[in-house]
Amino acid sequence: MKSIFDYIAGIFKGVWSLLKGMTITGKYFIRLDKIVTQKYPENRKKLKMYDRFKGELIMPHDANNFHKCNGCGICEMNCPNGSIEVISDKIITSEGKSKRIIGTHIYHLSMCTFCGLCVKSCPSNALAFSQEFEHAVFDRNKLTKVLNNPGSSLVKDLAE
Amino acid sequence: MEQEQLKEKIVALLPEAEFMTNKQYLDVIVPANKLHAFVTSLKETNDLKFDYLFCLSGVDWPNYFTVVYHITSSEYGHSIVVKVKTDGRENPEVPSLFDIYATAEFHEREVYDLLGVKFTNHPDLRRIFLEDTWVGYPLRKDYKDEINIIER
Amino acid sequence: MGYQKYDLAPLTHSIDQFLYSHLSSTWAFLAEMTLIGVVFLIFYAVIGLYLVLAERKVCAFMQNRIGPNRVGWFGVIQTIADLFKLLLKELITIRKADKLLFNIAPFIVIIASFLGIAAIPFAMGLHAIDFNIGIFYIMAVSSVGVVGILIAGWSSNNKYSLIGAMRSGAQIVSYELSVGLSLLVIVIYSGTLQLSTLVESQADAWWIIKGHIPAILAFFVFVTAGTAETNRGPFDLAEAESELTAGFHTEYSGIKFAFFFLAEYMNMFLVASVAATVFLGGWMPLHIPGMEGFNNAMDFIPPIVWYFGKTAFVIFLMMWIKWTFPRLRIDQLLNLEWKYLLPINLVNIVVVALIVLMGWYIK
Amino acid sequence: MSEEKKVIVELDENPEYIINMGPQHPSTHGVLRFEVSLQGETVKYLIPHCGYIHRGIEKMCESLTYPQIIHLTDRLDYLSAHMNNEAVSLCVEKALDIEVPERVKYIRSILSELNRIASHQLWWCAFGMDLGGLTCFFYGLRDREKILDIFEESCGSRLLHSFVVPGGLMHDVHPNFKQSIRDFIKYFRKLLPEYDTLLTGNVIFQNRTRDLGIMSKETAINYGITGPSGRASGFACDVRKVEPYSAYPYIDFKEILYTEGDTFHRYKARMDEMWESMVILEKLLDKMPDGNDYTAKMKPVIKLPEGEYFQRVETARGELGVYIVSDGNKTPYRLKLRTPNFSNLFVMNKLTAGYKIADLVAISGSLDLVIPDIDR
Repeated sequence: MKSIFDYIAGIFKGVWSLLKGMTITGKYFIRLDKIVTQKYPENRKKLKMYDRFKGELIMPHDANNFHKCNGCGICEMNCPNGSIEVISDKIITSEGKSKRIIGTHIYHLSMCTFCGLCVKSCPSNALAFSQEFEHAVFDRNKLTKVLNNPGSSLVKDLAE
Repeated sequence: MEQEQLKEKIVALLPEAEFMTNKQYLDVIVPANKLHAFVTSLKETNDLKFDYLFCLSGVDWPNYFTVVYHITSSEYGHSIVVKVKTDGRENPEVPSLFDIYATAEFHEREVYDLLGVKFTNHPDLRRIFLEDTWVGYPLRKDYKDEINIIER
Repeated sequence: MGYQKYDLAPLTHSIDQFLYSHLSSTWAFLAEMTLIGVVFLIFYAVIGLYLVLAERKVCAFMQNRIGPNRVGWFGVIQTIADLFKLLLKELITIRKADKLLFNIAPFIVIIASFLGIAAIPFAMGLHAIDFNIGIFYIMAVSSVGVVGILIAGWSSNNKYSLIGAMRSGAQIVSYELSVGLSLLVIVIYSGTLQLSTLVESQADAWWIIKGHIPAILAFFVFVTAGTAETNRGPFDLAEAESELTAGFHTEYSGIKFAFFFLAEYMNMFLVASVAATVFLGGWMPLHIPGMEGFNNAMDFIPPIVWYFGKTAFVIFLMMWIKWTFPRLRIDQLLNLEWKYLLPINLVNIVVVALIVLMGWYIK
Repeated sequence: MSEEKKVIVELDENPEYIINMGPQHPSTHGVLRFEVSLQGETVKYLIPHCGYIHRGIEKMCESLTYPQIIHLTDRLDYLSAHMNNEAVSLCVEKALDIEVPERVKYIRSILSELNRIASHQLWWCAFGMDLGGLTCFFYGLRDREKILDIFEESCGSRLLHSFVVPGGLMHDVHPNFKQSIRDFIKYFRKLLPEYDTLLTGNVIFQNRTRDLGIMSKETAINYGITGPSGRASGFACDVRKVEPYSAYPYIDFKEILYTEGDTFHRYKARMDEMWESMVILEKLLDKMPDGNDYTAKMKPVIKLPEGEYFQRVETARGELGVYIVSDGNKTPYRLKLRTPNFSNLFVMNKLTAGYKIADLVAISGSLDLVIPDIDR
């Protein structure tokens, strides 16, 4: 007799647990305000990344096209994947000393793991991460970027 | 248990064991032929009970390999490092501990795969990560792969 | 009765007479058959596609998502676009597969679900064929589908497919019993197997109300067993994508895959239709005995709306179940049938027989 | 045509019904292959094959400096990236005898616990999905997003943070750090009971997981099963208790232990760990000192003194051991990573033999395998 009772009790308990589960999905079915989906390309205007978001490596230039990179190559040394190549030039300053300046600062976005060691290790704070996150391009070559703008120069030169 | 006490107990078990000082764990260097018996006694001695092998690694030294066993006791919480040196680099052989610690079977396969240390008596000594046709042992210092490894 | 003003029989009869008066009897017969076939084909395709969309929307809302919303307004032509995509896809033929059976299986599955629709009364006077054994016929043809699934699993020459097909075989054959027995409850109540008279018999109140506890029990058993028979979650062991990748249709591609996919949804529609017709009164409006004003108001809503409303309710119930529960294991699935549903059904039938004999139901 | 007929004959000669689950299979959660021999639906034996995404991280580490290694450890168990970073950093600090500021310890532990919750949430999603409850997947991911936002706000990345460096942290945490975590705890405390209603209490789920794949304590210790899977069998292997590190010695918390060791209790252990992690988080947040020191003084080039160093850390899946052999250079001579999933994987054969193929999926889901952690 007890087994029959257990059998029936088991059915009711099981069905009750199932109904409780259905209340959760049923609740969200009618709560349309709980929808979390974001419509991505449409909300591009509103979409704001966090300040520290590591999008891609950039070299900030000021309004007069000056940057802070002196071409020391520490970022290249610190990069674990070899995604930074610094090609520096030698120039002769007005005082007759030879001086190293940055020629091209090449950044391979395709190899970057966004560890942030280059930004952290840069002694002159010349590098930063941008908030750009749409990296898709049709040509792989476009992922290799030159960070210093053409015609730009070191900000210290202005002071001299 | 303090390292000193542990040391005494181990000397009683294996008089020829060499010790190395280490801030963290007690290092014991054991000859390869005594390893299996020594570890068995480590596990089965009542007040030692080293029953949990939490790391098994192989190290490639210029003239020999060492296989390093990090063993701890789940009951008492004391740990020990057992090291075995192989006889040269040509045909390194170490007895397998698969019958003492089940997890050793797979960690030994890994060491065999990447360093080429052969574990005698191992029931299933196959490569674990690389395919069976792979030539060479990648974690050895003298492993050369001109295509895939870029020297820095 | 007020609902009779929406009787569609004169319309269908006039079409019939029009054809027969203008054509010879053979050609008229053929033309009529073709007409019905084309109507059903379009109906089938539209219902199947929009059920897929409905399922995607329902599950999306349950999961805090929006669901399809790119193709057309609110995604309304998403599934039609999907169909075109599937039509354009390559039909991959499997080497070492049994070619004849491999190609024939999707057709068996889809024809089985197609046949069942013929007997469903959609509205007053709107049914292709009014069998006097309608329920029996639907059960018979819908169980042909399992043959297609078994053939598909066997002929794919894939181990996953075979396991899926065998699971499906065990499952459908056993759940057939529960489906039949739970329908039998209403058959005992109404004393008829003919779907049109079954609907007429619910003019005063639906069977789920008139038949009280046994009918309600039978309704839930039918929905459970029907869900299992259509291979839908939580009984989707034949597909079980986390275990068998895609089960019996792992190797199918393109439109053949779409056939299996559509057949699943049409089977769901069929089960929901039968549940709506047998338990919830089909196209019959909601009538409460003794409330004439209310009944007359209800009669203003056309029967076809009632029919689709009830079917949609049952379909929603099945979707709700699918998107809430985890999947059963094969032995638990069979336990559920043989240890729970079948004994409950058998007891239920004995009780119903007693109730009908003593007249303890609302007449 | 004749060729086809021949094949059918050949099939009969092989009595074993072997199916390959993987390398691409929905329930292996990555490129792992189980060679499963079946008898009907029942598993006769199972052979795991790994190595499909072996990247040779240990070999790569031998040519990288210690700060550079950090970003590789992210890619072991990508769901507990923070703990992996912490393990290597702690090992280097131990070797250099550096005491990191108190505040850094707290931040590290807070982030660890957050990462543990995030990892368990994702596991819950995947486990629900393995059992066929697809809705679980979206609820879990919905709540995990909140944690990822906290990570993004402070660390700059959502999944692979590389936030811990030897000697401290990459940079200071965001000013909103404490408040956003408190908000999250408030939010998640309300939603975690829903997980239980949806899945844990469900009769189908209970039947699918109870008394399934029972692992005894001896087996767990013998196979080195750590983490919640081991603790569900009664193996008290929580490194946070055994060898406390970072800020764990400063606070008091409960170690989740069960003795049953079946799939359901492995599930329960993780669910309880989420609750416990929230308690730990609150305690840590209360005690966390103010200030803005986020790193100890470090030399620009880190050279470890000659010797061998070992550090154990409790990740979301078990015990991660980092074994560094240094020869005094700026790169390690040998770096061994004892990853929890590698040990956890190989108990599969023992647990699944004799169960159904659907149980295999449930058991492998309950062990919470992350494949890059196995393959390294």
